[in-house]
Amino acid sequence: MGKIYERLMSDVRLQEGLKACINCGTCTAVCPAAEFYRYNPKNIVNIVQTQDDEEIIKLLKSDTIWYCGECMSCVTRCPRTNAPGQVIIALRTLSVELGYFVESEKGRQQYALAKVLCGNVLNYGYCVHPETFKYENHPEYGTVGKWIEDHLQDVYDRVGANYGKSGPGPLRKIARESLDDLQKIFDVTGGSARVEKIKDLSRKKAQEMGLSEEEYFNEVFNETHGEHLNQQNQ
Amino acid sequence: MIDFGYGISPSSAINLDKFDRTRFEELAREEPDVLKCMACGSCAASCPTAGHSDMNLRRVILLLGRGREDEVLRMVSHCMLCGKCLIVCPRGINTRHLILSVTKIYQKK
Amino acid sequence: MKDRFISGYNDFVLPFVIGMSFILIYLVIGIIRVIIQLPAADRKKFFLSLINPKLWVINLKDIICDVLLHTKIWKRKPLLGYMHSSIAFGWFMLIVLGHIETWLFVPDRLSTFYYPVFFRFFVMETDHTLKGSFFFFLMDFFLLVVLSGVFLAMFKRIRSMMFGMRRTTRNQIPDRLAMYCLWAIFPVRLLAESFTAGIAGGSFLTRPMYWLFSNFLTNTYHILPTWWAYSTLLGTFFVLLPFTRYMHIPTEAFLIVLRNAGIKVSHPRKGYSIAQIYSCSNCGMCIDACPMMGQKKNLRFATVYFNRLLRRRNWARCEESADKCLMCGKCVAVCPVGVDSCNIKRSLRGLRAAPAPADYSYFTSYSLPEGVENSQEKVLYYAGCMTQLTPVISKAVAAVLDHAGVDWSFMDRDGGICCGRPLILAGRDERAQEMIRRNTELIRQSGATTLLLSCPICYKVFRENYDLKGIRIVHYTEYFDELVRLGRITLRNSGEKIVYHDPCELGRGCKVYRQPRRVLSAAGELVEAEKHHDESICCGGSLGSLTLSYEDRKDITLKALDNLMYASPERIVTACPLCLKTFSPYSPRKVSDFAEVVAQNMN
Amino acid sequence: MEISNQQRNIVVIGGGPAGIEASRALDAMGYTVFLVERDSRLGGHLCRWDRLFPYGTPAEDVLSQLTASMGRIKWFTSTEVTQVNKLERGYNVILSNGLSVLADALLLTTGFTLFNASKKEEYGYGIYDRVITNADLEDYFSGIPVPAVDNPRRIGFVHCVGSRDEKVGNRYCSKVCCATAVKQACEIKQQFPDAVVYCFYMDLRMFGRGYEDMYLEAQKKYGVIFVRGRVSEVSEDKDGHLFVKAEDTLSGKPLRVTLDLLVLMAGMSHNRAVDPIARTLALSTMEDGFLKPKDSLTAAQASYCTGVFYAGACTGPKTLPETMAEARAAATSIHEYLQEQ
Amino acid sequence: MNYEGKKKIWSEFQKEIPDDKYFYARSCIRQNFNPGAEQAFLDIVRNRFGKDFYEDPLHTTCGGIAYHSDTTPEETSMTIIARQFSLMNQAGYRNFVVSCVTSFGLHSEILQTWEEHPEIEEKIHELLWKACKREFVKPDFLMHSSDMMYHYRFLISEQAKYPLINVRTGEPLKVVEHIGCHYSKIFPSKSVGGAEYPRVLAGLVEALGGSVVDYPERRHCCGFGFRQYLVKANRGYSLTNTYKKFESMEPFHPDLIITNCPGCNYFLDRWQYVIAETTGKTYGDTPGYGIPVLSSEEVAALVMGYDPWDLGLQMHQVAVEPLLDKMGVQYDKSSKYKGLGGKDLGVPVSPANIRIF
Repeated sequence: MGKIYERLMSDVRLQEGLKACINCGTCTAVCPAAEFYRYNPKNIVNIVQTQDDEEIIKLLKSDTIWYCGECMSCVTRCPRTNAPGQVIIALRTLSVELGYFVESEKGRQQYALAKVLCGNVLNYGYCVHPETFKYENHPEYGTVGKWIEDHLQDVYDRVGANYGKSGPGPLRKIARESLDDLQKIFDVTGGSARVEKIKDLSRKKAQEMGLSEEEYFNEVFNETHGEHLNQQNQ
Repeated sequence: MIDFGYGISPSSAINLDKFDRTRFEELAREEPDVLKCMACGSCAASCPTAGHSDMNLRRVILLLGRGREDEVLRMVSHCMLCGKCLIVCPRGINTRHLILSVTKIYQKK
Repeated sequence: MKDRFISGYNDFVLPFVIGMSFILIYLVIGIIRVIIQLPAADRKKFFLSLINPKLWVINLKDIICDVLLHTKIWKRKPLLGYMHSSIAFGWFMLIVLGHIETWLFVPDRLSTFYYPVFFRFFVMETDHTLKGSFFFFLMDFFLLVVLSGVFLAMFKRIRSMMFGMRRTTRNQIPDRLAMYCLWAIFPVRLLAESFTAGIAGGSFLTRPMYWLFSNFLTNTYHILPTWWAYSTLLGTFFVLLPFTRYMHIPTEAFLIVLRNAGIKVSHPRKGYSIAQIYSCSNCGMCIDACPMMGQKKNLRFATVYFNRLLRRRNWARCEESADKCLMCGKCVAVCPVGVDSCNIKRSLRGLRAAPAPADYSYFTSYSLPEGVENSQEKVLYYAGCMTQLTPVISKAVAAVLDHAGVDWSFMDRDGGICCGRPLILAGRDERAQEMIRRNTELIRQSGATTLLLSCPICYKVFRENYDLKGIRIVHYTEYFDELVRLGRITLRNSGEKIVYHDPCELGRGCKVYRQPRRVLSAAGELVEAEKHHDESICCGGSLGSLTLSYEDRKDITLKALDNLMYASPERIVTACPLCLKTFSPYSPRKVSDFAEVVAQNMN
Repeated sequence: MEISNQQRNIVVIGGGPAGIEASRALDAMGYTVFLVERDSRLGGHLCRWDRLFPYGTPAEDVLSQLTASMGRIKWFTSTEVTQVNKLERGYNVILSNGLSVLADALLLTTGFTLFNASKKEEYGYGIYDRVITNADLEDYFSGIPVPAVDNPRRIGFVHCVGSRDEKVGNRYCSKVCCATAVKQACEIKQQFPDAVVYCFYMDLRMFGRGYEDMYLEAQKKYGVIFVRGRVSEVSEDKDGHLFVKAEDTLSGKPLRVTLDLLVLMAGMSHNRAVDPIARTLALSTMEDGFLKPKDSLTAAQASYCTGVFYAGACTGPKTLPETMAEARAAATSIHEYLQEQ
Repeated sequence: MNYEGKKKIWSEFQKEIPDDKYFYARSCIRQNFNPGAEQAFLDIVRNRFGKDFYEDPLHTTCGGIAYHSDTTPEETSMTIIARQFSLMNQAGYRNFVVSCVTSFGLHSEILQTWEEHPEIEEKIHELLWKACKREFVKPDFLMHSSDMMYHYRFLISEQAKYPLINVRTGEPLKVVEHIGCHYSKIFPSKSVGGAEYPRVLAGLVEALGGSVVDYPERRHCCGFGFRQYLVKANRGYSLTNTYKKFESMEPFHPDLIITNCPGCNYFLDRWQYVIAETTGKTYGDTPGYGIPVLSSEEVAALVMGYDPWDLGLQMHQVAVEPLLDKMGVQYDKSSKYKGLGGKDLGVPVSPANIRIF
């Protein structure tokens, strides 16, 4: 049993999410990712189960762990009450903590995610906000989305949202007090440290790749290079 | 048509409904041993190409039985017909003839 | 002795003349076709052989031994040998003597080719001379010889076991007709000559018959009909010949010439193979020889029937038969004619094989284990796939080599590329070339001077299909024998009763019989199996067969083990990893590898 | 004073194969045996089974052989145990037919109940019409019409339904389902030779003599297709066919197939009917509800309660031969116990 | 299909739903894309049913999306949620209702974790105190807004103006229900009806006169997948999973898709647009139209006679008009894209393959 494995096992999500797996495949059978990506939750659990650090590190540095959508469909069906989805969360956490996430294309996307999502939470009090959710990056927002974006205040006013104003209601402006609370919570719970870590390591990786921060963001957000789809062959 | 920068990906799932069993049945007539496999993996474990190519007889038999013939011919093209699998198979499957029959039957389109 | 008729002709010769002409034309066309079908290189070899006097001598010797005297059958089964040679040689002598008589007494009739055959009808005895009596005697003698053969042949149809044959060939209708003709020819000739003995004279056989008959038959009424009958039988026989097993009588000589010219099988139904399959006498010796014949259902796969199917171009059944064959080579070894059926079957497999794409690009990822290339070692040991499954062998080989202080290295310690023989056995010679190429590269790269092999399957292909000039290729049985003789290892005799099993590819395949026995007799008390050397029985595990089922193989294994247990040995020793693996689960005695025995008994 | 065996009363609760066989053995030893069966017929689960693996013996034959000579056994069907009281020596057993027996020993042969397959909601038993259980299929084989079996062309068998499943509280293997599935797969192929039959298994536990041969025959002769993967989800398409999702774990790929009939191999659950008796007598049970023998290796027939004995599947999943052997072993244990009294 | 069988299963997955007095937490996604739904929810429960649902302006996201995108530690979300509980305590409520299914899942998971690992809860108490000088008590009940719609389903149907019945045929509308994965797949026992045959939306639909269609991929995820949608490079995953669902439901010709999850609602709606614009295919039974995707709140509001455009149904990309027509809803076509007081905001560009009105 290796050190990495031990560290992984200290995660409560892993303790709860991984009792001995019997390889029955009920998780993979319904996994939305397994049908399209080169991904098989059963195999992930199996690798963790080997307790082989070398294999686990390989996993932490790979694209594989980043394919899961955390829908937790696997959790319902496991006859051993395992939760492969939780195992993935623990692996991803460790991959970030150990700085391995920058080694894989999909792992590097954490930069964009951390920047946008944590930025939103700390600036607007919510994970999604019209100020940062742009048609430009979300063409599927559709022609209606584009129309909403073009008439933001009017559309929100029409449907009774409290956009940008104080008091209760959808899209209200979150009071400074609450935002400060969120910032302090981020600071004391390790959220800020996590985000900083992701940003730091990503900056380094960006330098290594000869990209500016913005280029790096665009790169990880938009581009696909490796072969990720599990078409016919594996 | 708009290019969104992403699209619908093909499914990798084995869909047995779309599996036309004609050729597999022909194979089973030619070499009935194909039905006897219990997927123990002895063949793949002893194969001299293991680690050098993706030939895996257990997988060949399995995929044929699942209608995934496309992968099979490539795998079988690596076979040297050395017969180690024949010796180790606990079910006594005539592996060499099976492989030859696979090439014979699945070759013709 | 002088002509009885001025014309020197009678209508009764017509059937003979027609038959003889037919068969001669048929043969000439056949021979020309075969020669045309030969690949250019082989054709050249054939013509070159015709101007090589040394080969003439060999051809002549082989033809006399094989075609006339059937020495091969004599060696194995004397009674059967006598049967064959009495008919063949006797008949041959009758023809020769007939010609000599003609040449001596009526030389101007020599150009009439039927004359010597019906000599007794066309001449009358004018005076008794010693020379005449001598020929009368010889003629009667050889007629008697032939008749004795014919009677044996008839008897063989009823009681084949007496001739050492458990099974004989099932005859086809033309075969049977020709056989009845053949059976009848000589008794009828005897009758004809006996009836004519009053005029043409006779000796100890024909003359008493003449007297006997003349007591109750009017000979003169019977002379012509019996000669008619004789001629008709001969003519019929010749016309039937191409469609029967008896075709081997004229073809075999041609085959011998081709074989001695160094020609090999390249196509199952063209050129050389035609000569081979027409030379098959359907004698059925291969039936008993075949290890598959333990099961009645396999009878139809006997080589003799394969040849027959091939003559008839029944591809589907030919293919089935060819795929089933173990390629143990025993049928070839026992074949009186020496039909190389294994190679015909192999080439048929190749011909009928589906064109399969081969991708061996991954071969480049195989390399020599570290240190092999740069070491000073001169002996390179290639264990091969099967030995990888029987590590006891490679370990023992290593122990022996180390003990003898041999400077050696292990080529496929971490696994390697197949030697290519299994593919060749399956008729996929071209695919095997890639293996041969890469292995050759690796062997050359190692700088070895000797390539040591423990698997006879590999050994055969390395000897026959690899171009490794400058590198000695040696099987460990030979190599260890050499080590013992050079005193580099000494063995103590454990006194254990050991039987040695000749692996097909090593024994019949490479003719290595002596060396393993010599070493083993130094390590224990060597006994022989009931059938051994080139009559040894395949273990059943052969890679030669493509379709033989696991159950059928087991049947063969048990039979082979029975054979090995003949002298109640304490241990069975083989020198092939596949035999070892095949025997072990079913053997009543411990089965060991040759190297193991050597390693155990080293001082 | 010596008490004759005949003066000793033994109450056997549960008239399945274990109960019958043990009663016969005890009767042969001369004891007075009261065999109580809740159902209207002796035989337990055998009554509902058509043929038995591995040789396809008709269950009816086994049953008639078992019940051929019941000797002096006093047996009651459609009768339940209403009350059991522990006395200073022995037990007072009151039956629903009004009979009260003073028993020197009690033998529980209460067996198992078939797992309620509708608890595995994702398989849709009781919801999707074409999903049936192994027991339903046995009914069909015995000639009882089962509407779901309507000339099916594609048939699936799901092993381990309610077994090896912590979600339903049954961690154990039910032992008989693999062999039953393979048996039924062959049988249904005999009825519908053109049908394609799939077995979805996790491990094929063909441990008994003849079972592996049955497996080989299923593959070779009947062409049954074995897919190593637990069925994860069953749903119904527009035409009422079943859409099944599993992973083909050996190829590591998700697998989808549409079937006309899905047979769930319901495993064994503990028989809840024995719970009140277990409570009254303070018998130990295991976490899955089966009765806990005193020692699973050396005293498998004994309970923690003096004079109470177990045989058969009341202590956990058993095959029929195991049950029969246990029944005879229990008779011997009871005999030993009574001789020591 | 055997309805009785389903009923039996539903009876095993019933949860206690308090009738009144809730602390309401908004959803990141819903307030962005369908703010009208949240407003309608509050309006219905407060003004139509007279219930006490309190919204504290100080409450925030739970951070669920950031957490499930693996950008924040679990402690961060735990502490944020603890702060929400603290706000709830402060306002004097004991029942917590969330608008978001991801939130519902995360709250349930955190409550469960605290139950099994009290030391973690203890730690969160400390962290919250350290960060905000706040204390908290866990809620007595945690609900999702769809639970409330289910709970009030008969109240809704009592006030139904346009039940889920096709006015032209008199037949019940065929409704596909889509349950957010995190509603019941993690803890089936915390849902109404369990994970396999969830009752929460089916019950609502039935009460409102509709009929639920069960199709093979009913239980499949919409494909949000957090990072799989949020990062553009991964979005094919998200699209493909929705596509799979639509292909599977197509033969059933549904009139409406009802969801309880804000994310699913958005994706099932928008991906129809993308599928149409990349493949030309639409799934609605009126050619050129998609299948309208509405949340339980929107369906309830629509049935109760709320104006579709006040409700914000124009914010959906898939046109709802065919559904409105089937239901017989009276609506003003021209005001669909108008602002307050009829302000002209123009109209969205009409896509090539799927109609928006």
